[in-house]
Amino acid sequence: MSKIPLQFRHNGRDVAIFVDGGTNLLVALRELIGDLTPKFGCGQGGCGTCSVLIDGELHLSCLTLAETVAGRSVETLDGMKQGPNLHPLQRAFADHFAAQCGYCTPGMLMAAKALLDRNPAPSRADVVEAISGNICRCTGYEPIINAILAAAGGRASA
Amino acid sequence: MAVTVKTFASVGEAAGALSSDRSARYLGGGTLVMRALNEGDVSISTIVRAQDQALTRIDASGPRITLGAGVTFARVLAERDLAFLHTPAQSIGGPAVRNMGTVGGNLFAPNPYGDFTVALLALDATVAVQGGFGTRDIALEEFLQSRERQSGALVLSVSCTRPASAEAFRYRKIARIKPKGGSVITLAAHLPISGGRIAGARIALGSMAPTQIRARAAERALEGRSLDTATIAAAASAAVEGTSPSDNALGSAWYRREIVGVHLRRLLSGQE
Amino acid sequence: MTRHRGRGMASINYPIGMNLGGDPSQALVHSNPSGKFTVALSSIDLGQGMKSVTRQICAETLGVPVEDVYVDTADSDTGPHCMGSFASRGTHRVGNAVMAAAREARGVMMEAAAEELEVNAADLETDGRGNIHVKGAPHRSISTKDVAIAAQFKQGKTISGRGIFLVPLSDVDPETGEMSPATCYAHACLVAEVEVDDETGEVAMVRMDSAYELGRALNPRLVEQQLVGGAWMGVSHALYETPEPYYPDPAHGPRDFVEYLMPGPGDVCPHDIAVLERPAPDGPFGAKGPGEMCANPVLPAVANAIFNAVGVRIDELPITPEKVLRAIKAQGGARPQARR
Amino acid sequence: MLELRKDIFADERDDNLKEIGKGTQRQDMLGHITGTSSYFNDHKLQGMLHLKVLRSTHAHAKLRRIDTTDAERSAGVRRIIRGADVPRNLNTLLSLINFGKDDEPSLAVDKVRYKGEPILAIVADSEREAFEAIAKVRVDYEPLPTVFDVEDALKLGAPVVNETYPKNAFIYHDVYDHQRLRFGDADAALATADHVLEQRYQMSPIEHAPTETNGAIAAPDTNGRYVVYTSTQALFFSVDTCAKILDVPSNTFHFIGGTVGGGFGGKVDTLTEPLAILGAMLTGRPVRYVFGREEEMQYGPPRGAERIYIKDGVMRDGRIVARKIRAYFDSGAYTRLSSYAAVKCAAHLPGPYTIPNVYGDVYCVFTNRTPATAMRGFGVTAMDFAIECQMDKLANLVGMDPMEFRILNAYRDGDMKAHRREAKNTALIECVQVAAEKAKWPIRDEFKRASSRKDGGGSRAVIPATPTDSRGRPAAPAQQRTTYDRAPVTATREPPREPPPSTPPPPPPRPAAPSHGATRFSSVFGTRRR
Repeated sequence: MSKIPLQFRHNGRDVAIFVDGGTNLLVALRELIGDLTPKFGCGQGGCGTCSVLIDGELHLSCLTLAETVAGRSVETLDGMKQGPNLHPLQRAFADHFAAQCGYCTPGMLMAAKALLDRNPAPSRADVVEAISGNICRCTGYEPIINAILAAAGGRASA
Repeated sequence: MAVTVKTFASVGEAAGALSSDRSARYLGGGTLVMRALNEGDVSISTIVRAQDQALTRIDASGPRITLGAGVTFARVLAERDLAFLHTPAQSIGGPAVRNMGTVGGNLFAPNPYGDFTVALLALDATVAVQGGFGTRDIALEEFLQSRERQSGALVLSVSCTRPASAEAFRYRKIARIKPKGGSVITLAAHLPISGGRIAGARIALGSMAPTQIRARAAERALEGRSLDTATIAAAASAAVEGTSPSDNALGSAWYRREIVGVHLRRLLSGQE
Repeated sequence: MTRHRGRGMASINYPIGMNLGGDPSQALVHSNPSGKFTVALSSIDLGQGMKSVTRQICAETLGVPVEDVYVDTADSDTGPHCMGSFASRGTHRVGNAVMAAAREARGVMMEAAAEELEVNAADLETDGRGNIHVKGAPHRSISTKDVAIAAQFKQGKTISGRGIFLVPLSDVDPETGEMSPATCYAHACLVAEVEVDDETGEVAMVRMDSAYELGRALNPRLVEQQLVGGAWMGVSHALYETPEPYYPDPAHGPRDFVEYLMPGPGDVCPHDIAVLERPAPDGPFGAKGPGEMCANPVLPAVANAIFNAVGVRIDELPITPEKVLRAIKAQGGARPQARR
Repeated sequence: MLELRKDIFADERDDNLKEIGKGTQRQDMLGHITGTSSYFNDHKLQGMLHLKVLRSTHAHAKLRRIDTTDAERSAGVRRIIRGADVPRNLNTLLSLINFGKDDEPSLAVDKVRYKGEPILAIVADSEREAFEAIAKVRVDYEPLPTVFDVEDALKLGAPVVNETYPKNAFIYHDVYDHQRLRFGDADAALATADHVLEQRYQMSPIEHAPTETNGAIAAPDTNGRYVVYTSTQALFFSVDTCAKILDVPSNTFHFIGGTVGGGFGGKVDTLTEPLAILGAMLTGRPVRYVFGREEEMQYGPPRGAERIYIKDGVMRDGRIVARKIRAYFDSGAYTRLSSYAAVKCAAHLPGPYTIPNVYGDVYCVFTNRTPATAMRGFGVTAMDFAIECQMDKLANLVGMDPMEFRILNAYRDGDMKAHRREAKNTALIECVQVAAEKAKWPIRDEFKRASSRKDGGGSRAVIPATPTDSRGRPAAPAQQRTTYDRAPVTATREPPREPPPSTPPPPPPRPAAPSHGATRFSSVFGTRRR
């Protein structure tokens, strides 16, 4: 069987890999690029742990056929830090203790980023809607909602 | 054996590839086909894609609007001329699913999915299907009844009526989980008013039968009447007629029968 | 009117740890030559904060800043034996083991410091900021770093410690059930307010108020994480969750997160929590363990609130809209009880 | 919002601490928010193979024939693992602490006992190829009658789920098919109570639903060892369980747990490690075995369902004088941890209240469903639901405020608990008082003044006369004396068809050398301590 060549931008850097037919973007990122920040949670589109931004839009990498991102820009949590500095969302998640096991955190942060990139001053309802595709089993969501609201308000503190 | 991906420039070629290979599935937004692959569905060994511009076209100019099968829910939400479809589009998935899931794919989504299709059914939708020998339009209701046999066909677009006013079209998805959850039942009502009377009422229900269905008895109770309390009550009590809901993880058949009238009454009378 | 509000409460206690095989855990603590400490555990952090809470216990016991301690977990080659992360045993059992190990390491550290300062170790104390000084004479001081260097390169001492915590197994009397199942108990009381739709049976959470007693809140932020998330899980257990919706009929089991129901971010209600601290005599700094019990009072409090709202008793979990609706219909309609 | 009530029990605490009591940032937070925390699956190993299991489509069936001819020829298949390939294909988790009999195979051999039970495993170059090969295995099932209801399972003539326990109930102390609690004379007290209320409660199974599914990666390491990255919640439980099942010394393994993506009790059962390691042993390559979400939800162990009957006697003034409880834990097809849940549950009776007469029978019952395991609140959550719903009903029955009713009956320091230990360090009353205050729920002054530290003990400290059961009892050996020192190498490779003979008296506690690599967690088991 032949592998399919695939080039795209990964967190601002051009990457080129070869994928098998049917490979999803999550597998391509984790196993071929080595970016382990998106996580496998269900493979069904139900948990959001594999969330990434494709051309700035929130997508589920497990349901994305890898070759459909050819020539496009893929952002993951691995690209969220600005150099050595944490993104305001990351700081707010820390300040609000918005992570316990940490497994949903990469997806939550990407969903939050997708929201704030478009809507820098969201309401609580907007935040709730923005993370509605992401499952968290530990926190009860409240600290996550508060962290995103705080990051938007520029006051990344408790 | 790995999966083969076949990408075509035109829908015609894609349709040909689909109809000639029983193990081929058309890849829309990925929420159905990629999930099946992830879960080990080995009956799929070919993925067919088409990059035809026609699939992502939106024509919202006339009294009937047309959505390319590849139009995502996020695009529906971004289109001001499609405001009447915003509530149903918003009820699908979370933001990521709305960025991926398509109008065409929703036609194939089994219970407890397929909510957008409920809205389309109430709006007298037709489905344009590309077969081996060209395109044909099928009424959505007919399409749904033969859905199992449509997997070799390629949906090009869906057309539906634009309601005359915001009041004339109502939609509600009853879910246990907020703001995003699977449908317990889904309701859509198109109530065109002519001279103060309802003319051409369409009530569509999701999760009340193996596929989305029309509630014809409720439609009859509304037809030719004004939307007053008595009419609404009559429609609500007729809502369950002709339905055949099942038990599933989200609710039982009994429960669905019990609440469909309550929710139809609330929908028609504008209650929360 | 179709929606009714009601309040209900429940109070509970919860045993800390388990009575199986003595429920032991071990810990090793050692310093590098810079006076920075490592805690080696095989215990697992699955989000509850094991690494963080044992780090604070170790720092407090050693008398060094928390930044000078790092906890390494979950390695069977480097971490000594631990029964595992369950039964609300982590803070209590592992915490005690870490405390014992840190105490032993502190003993060596103080001896080494005493040798450097030419005083009796019993006359020394730590300032918690990385220094050891003579009691009452802060200027006669040495940093833990200098102590560690001296211990390693001059005195030939290992600043390290071993700790184990074991509650000897209590046998169970087959006839009476006499046993010592646990050495300490956490407590809680929770009030739930709900709104019940009497036409659909849907229950919405309005708010929760609670008091949890857990010995000592070693880290209040971690405690808050457990209690907020745990109460959410309690709501989830009460109203939503089941892998067998028609139990004992096994049909229609959920296969994904759409079919397996858990409250979403839009279902969250305000929750006001008070934490009480009655130290357990055998807990590390009196701590018990908040992890497991936090969901437990929510389930009955919600059920009791539903009764208060519409007068029906649902004795089967989860309390689905269907069960509520069937009960209301059987009763001939909602019967709101006296408002609380 | 969280408020620390430092004013309560202040005299029992020394709050002069430096690090304890601070809201210090989590040690793992930076890793979590940057996505660098390492989970078991965050290890990319050269040449890694993928393992998938074939699961039973029947809840109870004999396996007549398993045909793997086509699967063996399927592309990318490296190895098919059958029950006969598992060195010791029978285990029970708590055998490591001498509790219960081995009753569960890693791969079913002659019979499946629940839908989803693993029958064989396929190791292939890719997940897709493993799935394709699994689809080519032909299994000939002979369906057997099933039982799904705990009380039906205990009836005479019910289908035998698990031949190790032919009456479908775990055996306690080698004597009883339930764990019992006896304190005072509940029947006599019920006869004199002003009101008697008997109710039935049912808790559904609950899935842990961690966002990370169960899984493990096993890889050959240097020196003949295997490194195992795992999602386990109990590292040495998993190490020693694998050493036992694979019949090798425990130091064959280097288990690395890292961070776990949520557990809640669902990652205690060592479900994936033994097969992943065996796959690595048989292929010489790294092998990954990760549950899919549907597998996790349906075939990963849940918190077991419980059915509870409570019969209470209460006086008009609100004092509860008797509580009689019968509870059934639905263990599913195998024991896993439900056996201990029943013991923990019995010790929890009658809840945090001082009731002079308590009677409890707690059963661990086998049915044809996914085996249950521990979950947050293990053995207690459902009982608390039942007891606290019952308390609300009793308060209603005697016309008392439920808060005041709790305070009236709450256990206090010095009281005798039903498991015959003195209550100490209690704080239920204070929790009720503070919750009432927070919720602005009015309670009367005398209840506001009550204290866990006052008015306990005395007559409440007495162990009441407790009638023995009428039926004569055989001399019960101390609990769980069935020895875990497994008979040397006459390893049972499949579940016994007949119940094993009754266990001989315990051998000396410390044999010269263990016959296998697993550590006995409890060589002191059986030491009686009061």
